[in-house]
Amino acid sequence: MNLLALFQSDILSSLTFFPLVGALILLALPKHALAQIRMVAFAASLAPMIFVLRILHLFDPGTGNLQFPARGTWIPALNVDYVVGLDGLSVAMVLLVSIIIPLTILGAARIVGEPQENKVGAKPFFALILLEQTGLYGAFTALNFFHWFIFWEASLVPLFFLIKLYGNEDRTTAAYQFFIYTFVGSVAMLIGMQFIYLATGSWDFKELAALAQTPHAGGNETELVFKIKAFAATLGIPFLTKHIVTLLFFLVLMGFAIKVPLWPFHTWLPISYTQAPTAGSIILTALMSKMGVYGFLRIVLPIFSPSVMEYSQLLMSLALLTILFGALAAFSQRDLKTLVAYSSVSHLGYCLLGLFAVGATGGSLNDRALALNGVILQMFAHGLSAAGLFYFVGLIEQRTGTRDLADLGGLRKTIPVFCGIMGIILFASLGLPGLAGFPAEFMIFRGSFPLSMILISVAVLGLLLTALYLLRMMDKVFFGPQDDKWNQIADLSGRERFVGGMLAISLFVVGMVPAPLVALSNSTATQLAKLFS
Amino acid sequence: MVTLTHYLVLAAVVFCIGLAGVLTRRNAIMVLVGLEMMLNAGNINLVAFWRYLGSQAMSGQMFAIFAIAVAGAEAAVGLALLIAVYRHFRNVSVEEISSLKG
Amino acid sequence: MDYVFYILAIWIVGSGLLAILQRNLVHCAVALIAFFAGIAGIFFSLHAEFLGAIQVVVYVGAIAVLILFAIMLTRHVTGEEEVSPFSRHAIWGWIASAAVLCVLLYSLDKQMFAISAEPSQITMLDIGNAMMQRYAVPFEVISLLLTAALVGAVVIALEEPRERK
Amino acid sequence: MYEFFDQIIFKIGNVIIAVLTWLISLFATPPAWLPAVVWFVFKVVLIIATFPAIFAMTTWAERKILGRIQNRLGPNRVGPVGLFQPIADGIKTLTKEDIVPAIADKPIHTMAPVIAVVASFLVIAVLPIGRNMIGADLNIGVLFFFAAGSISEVSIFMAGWASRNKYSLLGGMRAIAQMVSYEIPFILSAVTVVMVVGSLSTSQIVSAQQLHLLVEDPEGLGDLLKRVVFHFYNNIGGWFVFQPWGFFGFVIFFTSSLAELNRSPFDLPEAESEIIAGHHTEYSGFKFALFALSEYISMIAVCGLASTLFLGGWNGPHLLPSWGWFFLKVFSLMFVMIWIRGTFPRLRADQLMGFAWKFLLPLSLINIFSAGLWYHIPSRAFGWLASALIMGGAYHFLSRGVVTRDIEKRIYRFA
Amino acid sequence: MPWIVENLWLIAFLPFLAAGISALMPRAQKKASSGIVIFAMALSLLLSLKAGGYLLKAGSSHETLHLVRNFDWLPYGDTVIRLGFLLDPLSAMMLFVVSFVSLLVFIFSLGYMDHDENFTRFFTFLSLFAGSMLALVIANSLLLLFMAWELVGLSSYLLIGFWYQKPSAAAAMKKAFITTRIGDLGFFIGLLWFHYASGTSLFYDQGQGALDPTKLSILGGSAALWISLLVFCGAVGKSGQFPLHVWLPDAMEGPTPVSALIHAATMVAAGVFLVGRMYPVFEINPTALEVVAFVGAFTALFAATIAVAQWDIKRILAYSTVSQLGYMMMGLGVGGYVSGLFHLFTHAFFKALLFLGSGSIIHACHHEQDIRKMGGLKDRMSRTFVCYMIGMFALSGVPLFAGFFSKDEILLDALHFHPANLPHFASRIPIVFGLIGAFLTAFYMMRQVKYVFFGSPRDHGAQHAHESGSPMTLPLIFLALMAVATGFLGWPGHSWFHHFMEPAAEAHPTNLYLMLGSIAIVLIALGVSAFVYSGEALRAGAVDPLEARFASLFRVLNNKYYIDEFYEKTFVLFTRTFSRIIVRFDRYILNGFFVWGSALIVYGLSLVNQLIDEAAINRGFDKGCRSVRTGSQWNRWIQNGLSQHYLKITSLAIVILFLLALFIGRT
Repeated sequence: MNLLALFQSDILSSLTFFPLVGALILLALPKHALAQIRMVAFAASLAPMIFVLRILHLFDPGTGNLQFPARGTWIPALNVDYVVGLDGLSVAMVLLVSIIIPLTILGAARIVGEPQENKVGAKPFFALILLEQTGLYGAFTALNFFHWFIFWEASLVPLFFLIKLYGNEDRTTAAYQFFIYTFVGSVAMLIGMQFIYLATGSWDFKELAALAQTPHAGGNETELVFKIKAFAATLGIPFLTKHIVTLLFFLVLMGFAIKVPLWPFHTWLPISYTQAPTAGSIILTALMSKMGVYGFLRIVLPIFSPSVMEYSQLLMSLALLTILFGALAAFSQRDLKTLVAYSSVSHLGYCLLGLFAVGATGGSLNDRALALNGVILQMFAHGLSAAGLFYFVGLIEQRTGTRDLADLGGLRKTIPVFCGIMGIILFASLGLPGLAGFPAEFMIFRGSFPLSMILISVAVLGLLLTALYLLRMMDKVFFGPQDDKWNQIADLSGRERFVGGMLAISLFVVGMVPAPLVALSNSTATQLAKLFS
Repeated sequence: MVTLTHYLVLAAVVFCIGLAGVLTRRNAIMVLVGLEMMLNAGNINLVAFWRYLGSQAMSGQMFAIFAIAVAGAEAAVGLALLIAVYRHFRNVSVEEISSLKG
Repeated sequence: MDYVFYILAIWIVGSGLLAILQRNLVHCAVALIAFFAGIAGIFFSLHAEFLGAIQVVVYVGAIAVLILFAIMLTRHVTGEEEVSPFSRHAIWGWIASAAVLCVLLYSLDKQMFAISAEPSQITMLDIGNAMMQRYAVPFEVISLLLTAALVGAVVIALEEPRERK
Repeated sequence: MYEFFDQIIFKIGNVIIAVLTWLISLFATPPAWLPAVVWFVFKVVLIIATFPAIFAMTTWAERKILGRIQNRLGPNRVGPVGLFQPIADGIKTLTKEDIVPAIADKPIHTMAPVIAVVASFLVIAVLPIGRNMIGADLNIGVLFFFAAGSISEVSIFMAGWASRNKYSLLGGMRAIAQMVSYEIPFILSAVTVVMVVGSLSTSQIVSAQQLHLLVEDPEGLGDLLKRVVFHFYNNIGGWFVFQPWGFFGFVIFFTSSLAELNRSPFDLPEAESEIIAGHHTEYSGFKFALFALSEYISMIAVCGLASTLFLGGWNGPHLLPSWGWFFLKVFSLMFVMIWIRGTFPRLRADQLMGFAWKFLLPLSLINIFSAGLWYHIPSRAFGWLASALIMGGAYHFLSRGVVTRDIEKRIYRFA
Repeated sequence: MPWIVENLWLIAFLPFLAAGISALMPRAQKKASSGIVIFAMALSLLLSLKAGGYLLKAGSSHETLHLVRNFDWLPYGDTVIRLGFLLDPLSAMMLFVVSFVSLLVFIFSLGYMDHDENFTRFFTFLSLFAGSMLALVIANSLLLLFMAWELVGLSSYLLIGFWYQKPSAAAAMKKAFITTRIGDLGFFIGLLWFHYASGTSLFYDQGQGALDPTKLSILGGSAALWISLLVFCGAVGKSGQFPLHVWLPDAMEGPTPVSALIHAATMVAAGVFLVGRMYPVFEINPTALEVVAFVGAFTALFAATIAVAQWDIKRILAYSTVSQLGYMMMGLGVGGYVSGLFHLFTHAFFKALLFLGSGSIIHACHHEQDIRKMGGLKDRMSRTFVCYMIGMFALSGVPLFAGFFSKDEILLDALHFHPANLPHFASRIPIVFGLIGAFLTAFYMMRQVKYVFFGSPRDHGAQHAHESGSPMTLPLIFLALMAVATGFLGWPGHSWFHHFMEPAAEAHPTNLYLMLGSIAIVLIALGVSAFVYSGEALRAGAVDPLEARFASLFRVLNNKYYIDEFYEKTFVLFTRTFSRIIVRFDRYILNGFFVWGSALIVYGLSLVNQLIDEAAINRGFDKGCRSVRTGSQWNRWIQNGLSQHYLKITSLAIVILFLLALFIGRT
């Protein structure tokens, strides 16, 4: 009776902080009790799934508004509130986090460079992953910039340590480059948002978005622009006063562009992804990069809609370059992980393309909504497939001790099941119909097509390039004659089969029946799309 | 009619008793006892002032609480020191352990 | 009820004097306990019940016991002191403290006799709130201090790990 | 019907008050302080009359139960099933010669039992025995309890030291060390409740353990049933012992209270076989009786506090009067204590200390943390879960540290 | 809605299901796996027949039926993308072809793949292919069609690389996938455009579908042209039309049943099917069909020339397939909707027959594929020989065999090809190319047959060859029957097939001259070829007579006009180089110059800051400390180490100070 109501009260905070509790418990465990550590970590990361299922059950896809809202005053002096809520943009992401992290923990336990063989030990490793989970949940549910920013940065730190402590040979450079580069972006964004706060006195996303939509009385500007300009005028720098909105837009954009990443801000990515431990790579690509895209959806599109419209051609071109250059760069890699890393760059380019296309002129509301839905679905699909790819690449590395494509070959003979499941994930990444990648890419392209025919037609080349490098990888790793030294490597163990199988099944289900997932985000996406038409 | 000054006089007397204890006893433990009594005198003052002057503000009580806490810490460390000193010198007479050379 | 105060005052002064004057250290300690209890009584009479209880817990329950333990650990079990507090070398101590007492009493403003007590209701909740809000910093500092004292005491008296605090 | 007993007690109280009022009214102009003093005296008398009676029956019950556990009969000579044995004992101790050893420190030796009794009676004052039945409803009740309780340490020390007997002294020292050690988890476990309730007042703690779920307008049998269920749930469901922190708090409290009371298995200070009953070796006659009295009164008081803090105090479905529930809980806990005495072997000194410092203390600290977490998590279910997880984990890992290495098998060469 | 339309999806679903079950089976379960797959296929065939039967029964004489079953797939905004299944004559025809040939090939594979260790995997893939192909056929939406299209591409990829340990197979599978994907890019853009322009994803939807006449009109002329051409790109890729034909011959690296099923009978015809499916759109702008016609005609001729100079028995057939697909495209392009599809229909059977026959031969010759190493198999494998000859005659267009009827219809339509916007000679190109192609077809088929079956064995493989078992020969016989029988469905002038496919349209009247001419060309070609490849030429180690006479031309043809090499030197090299440049750019310019450059600048600044700190602040502070220390030496004497002493002094001092303050303050 009342228990349900109690259970429901602020389910999001419970969700967010549960893994943290797990991490704390983990820290209390003895260092060498590997089995217990793994079990506790897995349980703690899986338990939020209960909350997510409950959320999915209660979630009303019909409305684009916020659901499960909770608000508490936090720092009254700064007008900072603790505000959480879910809408169509974030619910899929929360689900994704709840799927990926437990699988990561389950799968990561037996990958090279990780727990057993590292002198730092397994405990911090899992604790960091759980911490990361909290950060991600927080970032995907927070609705106040300040509050959100804390989680945004908090999710950076565990990864820094994951790379630094458990990474591959070149981990120190990678960790620092990763941290500092993304941090620079965060700082830029913080500056921009602080300016807006000073101008409007609000950190709240919803309030800012509302401000950005109310026209200012007696002018053709919106209230937000008016306030920003008025505040900028008090500084007394004419140049600033004139270009302030653009400047802010690009400052905020920069933070997300680095995180996603957008060409040419992507150079931290290959090295970090390559040097990170497998679990780190999985989290980086499947979840962290989604935070950037999510940031675009949550902050840049609603708050800076006029600027997005103004610069959409430029941004789309950059997204196009992200797709094509990422794919091309992946094509000529010898290192498996770097290859997959670049493939991530390229795939995230699709998300950005759909995002920025929304700002272009032409097309109907439905087209924009379709593109945005596609972006969200692509985030989900890429989360699953990229996680799978990194996982399997990690397994290859663990089994053979090398990531060099030239060393490998013909592995399908000894490890057919491995090849089969990895093949499914790889083809999902390639956009094969029936698997998750296809509906997402179709939606993005179909939605953006009327908005910018030429650019999209060029962007479709990305599909070809993707096929090029992924098949090259498949070919080099699994096909052709087999070297004798790989005769003894083991096929997937039960646990690995489970992880890979779960990913493959999820990809398959999403690919065949994307409607439920899309229905979750549709209302919100449509609302968002209305800003641009 | 008991007034504030009653308490202040009491506190002053207690303080001086404590002071006398500190100044006259040679046993370090007793010195410590005297110190505690002096602290208590202070507490009486704090509470009395709180009671008579500003019973809505909590300062008097709060500082008395802090003083008690500090006194507890002081006693713990002091007595631990004494025991350590005793172990070393077999003596806790204040005058005989004045050497800093160890 | 003035007589409560007077009884308590006599009790306190008497037990306080006993505590510093007796030659037997254990007797001193017992007198000290009585002294502390008296102080607690004073607190109760001032309607600072919390403080009174704290006084009992900390002083009677902890510090006095600690002192007893210290006595037992550093002296002969019977606690006899060889030197009387009235020996010749202590004379300057008495003089000094008497002088201080004179100064203190002299300096008390006589006007204060006019001020009378006002009733007030301070609940535990108020104390808690004050501790967590207005006095949060001192509170934290005190807690740090106590922790440090705990660790310090244990380290100093390391051979006896059963020492409290 | 369910408030029947309460009503009776209430009416008796009314009658007494009426009588007192009448007595007071006999004065032409009664002084202002008189009613308060009369009421005060009445309460004191009531407590002083009731609890020693309970003490007497407890000594009988303990001997009887221990007898059953050890497969013997226990007292059975005086009165039916030995029921009058306590009276006989009382008469015996009162009439015995009061022996004070020649070298004993006489004043302290005499003061010790008195202080012990005073301390143990003081704490009874703050226990809410029934609905509106409390000696003194202090807003610092729990703290007062601990404060007054800590005085008994001093009395034991005084007794041990003043006897000038090495067994007594050892017993006293042991008692102090043990009580000081166990006082920390003892108090810390109660802190959780204080923290959650936000008050030190025992009566508020008790009322905080009542739930107030209601059904609207009972109609028909089904609703009546629902109402009965709600009634039971309201009066039982709120007991803190059902929360994970409360459960662990209760266990810690109860365990350390055994040590505080110097009861088995923590009865080293009174270990008859080692140090001949410790600090009261040199006491006989009435002084000894006072010590016994103080011990049993403390036992009742501690059990009372345990039920107040964790078991809902006098709360319970209205099948019994409120004081009935209270004493039911107290007697149950006392029975458990006796039961433990009958079954557990005595601990070694190092085990005793290790258990307090290595296990109970960290566990109670973590328990405070978990209670705080429970309190601040808005979702009760999640809070319960998190608290239970933390406490379960803490228990699991702390208990590893307690297990000492196996003791070598003892070989009896000459037996 | 009739049961069969309601449950049309079952036809495609059953093989998928079988594939799923078979995929989970262990390797050793050969019988169970193949049994399930074949059983599912047989059920699909039955359902296909039932569907065709229903259509025959319900069909009317003057309009084409489109029975659909649609469902919602993806909601977005306030609308929804719908998918569906479609039963019309085109899909019914394809259903029959696909399920029939598939079933026979499955049965053939029982024998052919018997000793392969990955036997179950093979059947899984085959069933996956069959399912997707059937789904492609019944798709009532370009989107669903595209999805199935990609899936057949995947199965083709998997099956070409079935013997993945051969580097050539591994290369071929990749090549096949990527080459067809190039075409698919166009298809994909066309799909996007089509969906956008028509506003619905369905072909037919009770008058609301994109291909329903009412909706069709809203497509503008230029949009229709672009859509047609883009979609045609897909068809070019899949059906191996020039310039994307390069993958199809390489695809022969796969097992022969695969070649027969996928790369001859069904999948490669999907391109033709696609054009047929989208025919209403192609018809809007005549330019679109003209492009189809010319590409088809060129491919038909071009591939036939290459086939003349090949040695590999399967490659010859592969080029022949490319060429025949060109014919079909040409047929569609010149306006012969039915004739193109009819050729598809007949070709499926006889080309499958030829491939399976070659499979039988290869199997018998211990996996030897070079026709120069065969010979004299006529007596050793008589059943195969007869069937193969039937197939050969059907392909060459010998009268009364299936190919004769279908090819003639295409040529007939090409003869009537008179688009208004083209010069006259241009409109003659298809018929001319078609006739030359017919000659070449007959020529190279005869050459092949002579090399394989006649003369004496030129290698020990051929010497020890013997007839294959009945799982392999039975399908051959069935297909041979079909290769004869299907032709009669399109008897000139009274074409049942034509009536079935397009009841409303009128066929061109039969042109007897054209028929006789083509018969003559075929017979001459057969004769010439039989004459050239006889006697000396068939002995071991002999040089091909054509090679001997036209050495340089033969070399060019044998090397397929060096098109692979050309691609290698241009597109592939370009991509590779460009991607390297991108990586260098990333590493040295973006990351090296900008990122690390700015990092170095910051580091330099921090060094400067450190210098300032050390020089100015630290040194000054040190100096101050030192002076304080020296200054404090003097008050050491006051300390004697007795704390009581201090306290005494302090309290007396307080008293003194107080007294002083008292007296001085008073004055």
